[in-house]
Amino acid sequence: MMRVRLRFFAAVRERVRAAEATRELAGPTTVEALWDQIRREYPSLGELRGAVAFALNQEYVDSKTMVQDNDEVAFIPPVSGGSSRHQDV
Amino acid sequence: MMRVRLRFFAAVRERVRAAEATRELAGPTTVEALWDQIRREYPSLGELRGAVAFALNQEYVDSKTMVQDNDEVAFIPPVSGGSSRHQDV
Amino acid sequence: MFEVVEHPLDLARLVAAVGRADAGAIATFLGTTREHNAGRRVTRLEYEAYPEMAIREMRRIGQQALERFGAKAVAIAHRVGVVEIGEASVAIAVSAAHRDAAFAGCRFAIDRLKEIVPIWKKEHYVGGEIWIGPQRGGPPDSISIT
Amino acid sequence: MFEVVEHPLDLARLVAAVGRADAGAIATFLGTTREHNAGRRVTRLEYEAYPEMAIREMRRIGQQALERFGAKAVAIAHRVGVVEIGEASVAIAVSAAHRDAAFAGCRFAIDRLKEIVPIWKKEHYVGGEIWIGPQRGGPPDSISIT
Repeated sequence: MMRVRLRFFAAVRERVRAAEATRELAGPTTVEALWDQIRREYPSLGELRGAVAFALNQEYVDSKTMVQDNDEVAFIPPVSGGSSRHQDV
Repeated sequence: MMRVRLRFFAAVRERVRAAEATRELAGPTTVEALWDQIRREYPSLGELRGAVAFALNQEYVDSKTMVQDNDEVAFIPPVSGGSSRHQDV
Repeated sequence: MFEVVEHPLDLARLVAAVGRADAGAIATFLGTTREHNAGRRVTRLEYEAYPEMAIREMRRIGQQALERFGAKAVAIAHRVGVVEIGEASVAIAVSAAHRDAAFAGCRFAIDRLKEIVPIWKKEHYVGGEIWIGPQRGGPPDSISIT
Repeated sequence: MFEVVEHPLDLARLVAAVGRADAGAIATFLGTTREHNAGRRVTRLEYEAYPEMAIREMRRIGQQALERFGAKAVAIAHRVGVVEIGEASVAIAVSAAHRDAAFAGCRFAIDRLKEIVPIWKKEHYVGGEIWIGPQRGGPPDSISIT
């Protein structure tokens, strides 16, 4: 049995209506599988456009990265600004 | 008879030992001829390396520009910084 | 100095933090709230951060600016919460021996910050509100929540 | 705002002067006194200006930055007299809708200022003093007066 801490931000936070949560996981899980689980819990997340990125213990990780007990997992919606196609300032 | 005001700066000012002066001119004169006259008065100016530029009434002008009565003429030694060959900051 | 703060940014503090006796140039950048964006009349912006991770990513960007451009020091501060028209949401200062490196490092820092630092911007405009994207790799769109 | 002043420069004043509701970016530059230059240990710098003409040329540079890069506003201040190690001799702030124009305008302004604005720098170093050149068109040397 593993316990992980989840962090939600911006559009994700608003749809989940929480800034953080904990989940207990029965077996080995990737960050992406965890996100799929959260999306099933909160169907309104399905309307988000643009893929989220994943952070594990405050570092960007690949979607296939496995979570460990006591990890902090964050689902990172698109950050502000960014693309030079779309320079905002 | 014309009267002109002369301004001296930096290395030029130090050699002339004055920040400004006036001269009365008998006939038509270019800024360059005026500079030649000043250099004859102050031989130490001959040791300056690098050409001076000329400003007439606070605008850069060509060396052949004629001075008029009541003009302000400045002899501009090389300004600080400048060339990308020699970037100072 | 790498900070996420809830109060107005003080550029002078960042400049002081990057001053060095061997630096002849300091380039800075301020990102400020514009009154109009994409045809919308903006009333205010609201920033939200993942602060621990944002500071970590800012520090990494600062380190990269030192290594890639030979900058002497980098400071980055980002404000969160409401940022009114004309106010600054982000401030960056980069010192270097010469201006080429200071400008290059500063430009790199703001570009990279906007690509990867986990800070989000909600634009409040006349008629609605919208989270502004996009992020590296994602489509160049926005996530509408109105 | 285009100034030649005898007191320490205040970057915040320049930033305030270029702030606009339609500007999303402000780039600034500070030129500071370095402790070493060309192998010499610098003790202080001393700047001298032709102030009326310097301000005129600064204003022209500002106007060119607006026209060429679409900047919104430009402010330039240059200090004269003694400038100690680490202190700023020149400050520039350029606002624009977006950061490309702000950075380009700021870079243009400092480059141009160093080429044409009639302000001279005497470097006092351990063992002597020297007026630093060169100017546009002149040879890349210095005028030694030691």
